[in-house]
Amino acid sequence: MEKSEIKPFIAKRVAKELHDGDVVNLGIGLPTMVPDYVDPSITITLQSENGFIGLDSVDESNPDKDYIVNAGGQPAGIAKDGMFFDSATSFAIIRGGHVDATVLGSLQVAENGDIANWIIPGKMVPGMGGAMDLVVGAKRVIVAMEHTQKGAPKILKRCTLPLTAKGQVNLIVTEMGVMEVTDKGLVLTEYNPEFTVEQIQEATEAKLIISDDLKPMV
Amino acid sequence: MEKSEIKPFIAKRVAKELHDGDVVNLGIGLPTMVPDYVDPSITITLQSENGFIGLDSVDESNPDKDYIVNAGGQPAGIAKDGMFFDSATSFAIIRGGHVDATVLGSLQVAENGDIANWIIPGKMVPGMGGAMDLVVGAKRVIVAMEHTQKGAPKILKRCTLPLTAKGQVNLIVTEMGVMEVTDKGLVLTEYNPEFTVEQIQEATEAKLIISDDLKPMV
Amino acid sequence: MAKTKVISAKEAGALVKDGDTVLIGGFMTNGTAKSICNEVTAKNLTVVCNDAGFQNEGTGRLMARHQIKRLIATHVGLNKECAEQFNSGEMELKLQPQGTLAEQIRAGGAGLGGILTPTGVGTIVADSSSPTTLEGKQTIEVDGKEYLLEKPIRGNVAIVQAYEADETGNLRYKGSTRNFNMLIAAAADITIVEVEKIVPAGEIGPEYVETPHVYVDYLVVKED
Amino acid sequence: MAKTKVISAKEAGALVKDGDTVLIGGFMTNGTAKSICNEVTAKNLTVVCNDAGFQNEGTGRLMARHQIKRLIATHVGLNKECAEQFNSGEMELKLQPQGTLAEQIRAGGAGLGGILTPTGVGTIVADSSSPTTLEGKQTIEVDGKEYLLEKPIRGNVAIVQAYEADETGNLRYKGSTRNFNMLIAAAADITIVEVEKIVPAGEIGPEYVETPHVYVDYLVVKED
Repeated sequence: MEKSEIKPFIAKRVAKELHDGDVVNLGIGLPTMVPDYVDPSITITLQSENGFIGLDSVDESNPDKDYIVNAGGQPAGIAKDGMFFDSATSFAIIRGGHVDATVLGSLQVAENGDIANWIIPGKMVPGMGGAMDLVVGAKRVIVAMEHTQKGAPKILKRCTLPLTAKGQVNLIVTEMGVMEVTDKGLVLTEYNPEFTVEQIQEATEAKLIISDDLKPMV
Repeated sequence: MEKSEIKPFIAKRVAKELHDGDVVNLGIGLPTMVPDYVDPSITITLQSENGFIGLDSVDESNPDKDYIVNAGGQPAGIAKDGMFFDSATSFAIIRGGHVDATVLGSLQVAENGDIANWIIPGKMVPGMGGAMDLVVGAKRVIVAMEHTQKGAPKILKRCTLPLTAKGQVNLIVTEMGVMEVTDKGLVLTEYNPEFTVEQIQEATEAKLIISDDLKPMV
Repeated sequence: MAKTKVISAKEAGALVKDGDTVLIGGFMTNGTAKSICNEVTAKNLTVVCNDAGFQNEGTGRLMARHQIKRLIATHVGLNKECAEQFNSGEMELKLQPQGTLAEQIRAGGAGLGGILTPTGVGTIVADSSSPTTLEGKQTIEVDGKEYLLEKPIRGNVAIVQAYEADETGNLRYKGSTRNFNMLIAAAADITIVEVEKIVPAGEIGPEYVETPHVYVDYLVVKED
Repeated sequence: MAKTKVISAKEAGALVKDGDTVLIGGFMTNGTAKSICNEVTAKNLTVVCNDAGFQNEGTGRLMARHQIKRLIATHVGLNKECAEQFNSGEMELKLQPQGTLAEQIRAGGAGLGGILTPTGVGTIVADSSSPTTLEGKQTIEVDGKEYLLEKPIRGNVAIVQAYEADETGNLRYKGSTRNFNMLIAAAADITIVEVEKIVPAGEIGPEYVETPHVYVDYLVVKED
């Protein structure tokens, strides 16, 4: 797979995890590509943790457009059935389980669902922003990321970087496959036919349980 | 003093405790008479704990008047600079110290500032409503009540009824006098000239400290 | 835009099942969704509400029909049936300070594990031996001051009244009817809202919505 | 109706004193009252803000002038000066999850003794040995689940941005600028609000006010 194809491929697969009516919060980077691939017959609502539901692209005709930014601080728009609110209300929605899914990238994920995606010791400390609340609060946490970091596994037995949260990840989607976090460990449910199951296991530190119902990613 | 004069007399004296710009919450009964006696040159704002600031009398011209009740469940109105809100916001305002004074009646008050005004054991249990939050949260708690209950003292060394809150009362105004709760005990700062200091002490179980600056109530 | 399902008061009432915990909005029936309350037929309910309403009205209707096995409220003095059912042992009654109950429901909707409040310290509300005291409280000291740890409250069903909804379920309220309605809307598995009217999607507008559609599962148009 | 005093940005800035804790609204400067921030001259400040703004902008302006001795924030990655001042030991930095910080400020304004959150359990946020972890947290178990007890946060001064105020100090906001502004308005001894315009008393109206005048001490008309 060409490097440039990897992110769209992952985003396209993640899009299938979303259902009609879902409220979804997307992390920066790859996750923001997901809406482009959502089945046009379903409606999802995007939450922007800095203060609204109904995240949309900038509406140049809105006289108040300069008052709206997304959670990355960039200009944004709001759907007409959206709602603005303060940060306590925003995280009440998130922590209270009213967000059906959050899709985010990660530095590391462990087979027990631990996630580490906010800090690399010794480097600049950017802060966790809303990430810790999102992974604890969202009903479903979907990690969308490249399978390895320059060949080094990111899907581990245990995270070595400081955690964002313990045991919160539900699904991992990479360019190699789809893995569910279960009580028994990581279950590979889909694989990219460009790779063999052996190659996927080799790129993964955690032991993969191969689903009886293993399917190719489409 | 005629029985019918007692409540207006107390309400009139309490009114002098309120300052321009004060946010005030009034209990049911006697306290609701206080605004009638407030100096017309000052503005006070009344909070209604069921959900608004700017409690006013019913405005018959307001098409939405049927949606507004006061904290006693009775029809009410709102000042044009008022604001409606939910019960969590209402008690955030109260508990957070944004109410300058609450004026309320009581069954008993003790010299240490304890107050018991919501339950008589063996009788019907009405519930404390917002009273416990009000006496804990308001910056100043003013008890406005008749000095005795059919001759039996209500101002005690220690309350015998179940408490509404511990140590929260700041001032007691009765038809006999004005008493401040201090670290040293109850200080009589003003007396009704219809009574002698001895008569006031006799009607009070708690030991009164007589202020060096004792004045007649006016 | 996804539209929220509109159902009848009768269908709404049937969503409440025997043994459920039901959160009911309103303050002395100001803002209580009576159309829906009147249609609830389930029994052995735990009801959480500011007050017991009036006799046979609002929460009082459920009480008159002996559907409540446990009531959590702040004030019940205007419905004498409440004292009767409590005194006879038919119904449990737990009394909480109004600000505490509001925060507990907010915490339930916000995914908090509880809140610390100074309200009620040193009173019967902190005394687990009283039959009207909610179970399982702890007293916690923070920086030398005592607080009660009050736990979150959630319901199986929330019965909300609002003034209007848009088709997607965004809500606005009128007057003092916001009270517990805005809080319970977020704190139940199923949130049903009685409204006076339903307007086109987006008509309320992002700057003016008070309860977001993500909290709302069903709409009922108020029946007279 | 009592009118709220209108002052200049310079007068507002002078209300902040050396050593104060200052709550500043805004999210990456969206909704930050820059006119006021620019006029603050006090030093040794503890600043509580969602983020460090951009270099020399918003909270970043105070940082560029070395006025901050301690910053409590959720994200500081867009202002490289923050890392420099933290790494050199000039400035303390405490990082809190965004939802936790929001609840702490809300608790400060609401008179709560703290809140219990599941966020941060098992992470560096719960580890008091980390230099970026806020001091004095407890881990509390309620019904078998672990929570962090996060304490209330209040300030000496809150610097708020709103869209408009009426003369009595009632506020409305626009777009995503509500963020921390609505929370800090309630949580300081002195609340100063920068607005674009001041309208006659009562013009916003009781159904539409978002922050009540009882929280607001001073108004400043935004300066360009």
